[in-house]
Amino acid sequence: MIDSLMSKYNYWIYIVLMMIGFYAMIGKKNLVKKLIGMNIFQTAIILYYISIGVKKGGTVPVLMEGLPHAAAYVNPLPHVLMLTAIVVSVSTTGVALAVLLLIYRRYKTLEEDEILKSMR
Amino acid sequence: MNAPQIPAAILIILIPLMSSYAIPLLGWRWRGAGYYLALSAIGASLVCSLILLYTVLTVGTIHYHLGGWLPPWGIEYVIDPLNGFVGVVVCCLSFLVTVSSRASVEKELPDKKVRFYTIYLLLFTGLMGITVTGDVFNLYVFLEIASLAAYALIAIGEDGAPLAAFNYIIMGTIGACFYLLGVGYLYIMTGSLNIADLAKLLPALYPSKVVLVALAFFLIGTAIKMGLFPLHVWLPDAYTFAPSAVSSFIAPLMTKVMAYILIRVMITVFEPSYSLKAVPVGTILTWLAAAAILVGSILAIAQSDFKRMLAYSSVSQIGYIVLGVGLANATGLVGSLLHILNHGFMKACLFSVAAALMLKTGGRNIYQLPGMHRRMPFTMAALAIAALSMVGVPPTCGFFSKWYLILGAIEAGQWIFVGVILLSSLLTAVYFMRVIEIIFFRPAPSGGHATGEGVRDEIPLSMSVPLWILAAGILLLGLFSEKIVSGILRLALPAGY
Amino acid sequence: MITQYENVIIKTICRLLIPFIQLYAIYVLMHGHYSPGGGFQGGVMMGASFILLVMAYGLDEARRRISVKALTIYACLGLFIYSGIGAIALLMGGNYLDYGKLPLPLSSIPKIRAMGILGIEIGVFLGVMAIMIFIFLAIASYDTGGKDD
Amino acid sequence: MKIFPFLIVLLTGGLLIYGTKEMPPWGDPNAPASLHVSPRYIEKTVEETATPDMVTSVLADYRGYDTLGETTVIFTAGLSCLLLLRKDRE
Repeated sequence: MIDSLMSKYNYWIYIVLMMIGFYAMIGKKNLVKKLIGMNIFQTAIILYYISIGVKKGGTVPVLMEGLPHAAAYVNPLPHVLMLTAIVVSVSTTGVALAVLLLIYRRYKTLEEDEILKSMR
Repeated sequence: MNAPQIPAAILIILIPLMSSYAIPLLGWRWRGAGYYLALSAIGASLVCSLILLYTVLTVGTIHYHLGGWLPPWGIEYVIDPLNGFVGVVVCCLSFLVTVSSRASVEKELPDKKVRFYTIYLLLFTGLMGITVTGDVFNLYVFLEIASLAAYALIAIGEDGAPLAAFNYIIMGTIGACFYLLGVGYLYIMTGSLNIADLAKLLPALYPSKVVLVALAFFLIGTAIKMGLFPLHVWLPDAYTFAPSAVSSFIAPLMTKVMAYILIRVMITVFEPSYSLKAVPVGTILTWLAAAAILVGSILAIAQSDFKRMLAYSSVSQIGYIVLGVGLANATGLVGSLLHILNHGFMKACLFSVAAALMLKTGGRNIYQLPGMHRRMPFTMAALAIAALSMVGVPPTCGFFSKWYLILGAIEAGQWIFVGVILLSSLLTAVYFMRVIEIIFFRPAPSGGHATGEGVRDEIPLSMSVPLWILAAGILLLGLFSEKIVSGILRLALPAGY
Repeated sequence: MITQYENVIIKTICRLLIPFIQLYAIYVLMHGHYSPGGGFQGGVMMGASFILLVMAYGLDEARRRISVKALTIYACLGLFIYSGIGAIALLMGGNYLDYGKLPLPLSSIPKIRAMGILGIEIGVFLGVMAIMIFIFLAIASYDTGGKDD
Repeated sequence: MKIFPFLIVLLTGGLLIYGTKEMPPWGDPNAPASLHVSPRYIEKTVEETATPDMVTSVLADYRGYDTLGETTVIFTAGLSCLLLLRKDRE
């Protein structure tokens, strides 16, 4: 048990972070807080992917002279995937902020229950 | 590296992609450019997809290695009968819907035409990219292109659309993140992202809990994206408030492509013997689907807004597609694939009618429609054909997909789902017959508008021709459904299924 | 809406910093083959330098320097460079994005591929730079009704 | 405390943690992710693309198509912001 905890605690931390973000996304009433939760969720997934690539004793994935072994470098593939995921996260945030501006102009508030109240 | 491969496999994405970059540039000088460029790009994609489907059916599965790198190191496009078929469906429907989009965009979004068609074309590109790819992460990237474009297009709709779009952003991002987590859980166990490679590596890992969790997250993610019953909350608002050109594009296609992802994951990435039978996913899916079918139909009866009614009917029809997957036999899967095609045509036709109503009357309340059959007789005839097909009256195509689903349910020994399908046909009949009754048989309000009832006021040709092609397609697909099933869909089933 | 601050320190520091930020952005772009970096990172830095300009000098000053029209051209140009390099490879008989088939006068295929990578990184750089500024300007100038097209 | 979202979060988190039980330990050089596809990127990057930075070579060459998609994502986002907040022309 302790063994498994010590070797995998990092995944657990990311899962806790993800769940904080997920809770904000589905539990909060303020639309900006939902957006912040979304960013936390996505960032935690990025951390999770990066930690897949880690190798003990591995260095940054830039090839050095005289060190051609795969075991000497961390796995570059998760880094590449996460560059893409970062861009996706930025883009989603941008579009969501633009939508929030439209909502704010229409309802003059960003609280979900107040918006729903003013809709009826 | 290796011999050059069929360029149609990449042109199907490349032409709409590069055209979408060109629209903002051309738009400065010629504001009508967006429509024609989008139309011609989608037309070119349609030609490519037909070439691909023909090649797949005559020669065999197409592999296209992007950048010349062999899989699993590079990204590859794999086109087999399954996604060749889905690709043709998506291209064909988007072409017809795009033709008819012009008049309603001119009316509803006159000052946003240029950027509208840019994003519109990017949405199409995203959907096609999802369809043809053979790499789970590339699929995620194109899923995000399609989703972002859909969020923006929905948000420019009428009052209430931004809030609907924001809810869709939150739900859609949860779905996409769950999909990404599923990919991560598979990647940590296999080290691969290629679908064919994953399918080869995974059977040895089936006892692992990580793979089970990955399957669960793929399932929840795609279920959110396609609006399966308990997770459908974003769907009705988004479809109702979107501009009519957008809802007639998104409603028939977006959820179908998401259903394709579900089928791809269930059938190709995992073996059906594991994903549907060994773990009780098939059972869960069928029961959720049954709930979706019934709840969607019942909620549709309660609506007085035409587009919202169609949106709830979409929730119910998604249930049919998932039901066929969950039944875990060949007939059921054929039924769901056929339903992807048929429902695409029916919903495109119905939402085009909604767009026509929005164009001519500006409202969507079904109680304001009496006497419309005198004003727009051809449009209303198309509505009647699509409605009959939704109910499942025999010569139309809607009958045949339900027929295969019923046969699949009997084959699986699940008689209760036969009952669900029949009951839901009845409920569908209730809500469509109500519309038909109001339109055709209820007398027009007397002394109302100055326009005068009974005056012919048809929609422009650019809208009515695609509408009639869709309506004719509904009838023709019914006549040729046997050929489609034996010629394409039987080949799309996985080996030993 | 961001208006101009009458603060000499901020203005002077920004005026001094911005060229260096932009130079560093181009360094990050060009040195992406040998150290962490590349088109996306460089493009974001380049975009950030413009955003810093807007924050120090206000939107009116920024409007005189960059227009949405120019940014649209940059964004589309960047993406055309990227997809165009792939399409050239397609026309030269290779697969899409197969940089080894590019018609460059270099001795070996790996070197041609490295040049292809540089080319697409420049495309990404232009696109990301333009769009970062796009998003910022669209959101920041929303209240003014976007009169700087 | 809203109990329903909290339960969903608990369930999801529990499922994720349940999944980590059989994962390879953190930083294990013999994990499948480190052995199956990625060694080629590390060992052949200079030989095949003349680029010592593997992240760049994988990003732009081996998986270059993903990066085209990524750039298209941000293009979509930029034009979406303009579509939402601006008119085509004043």
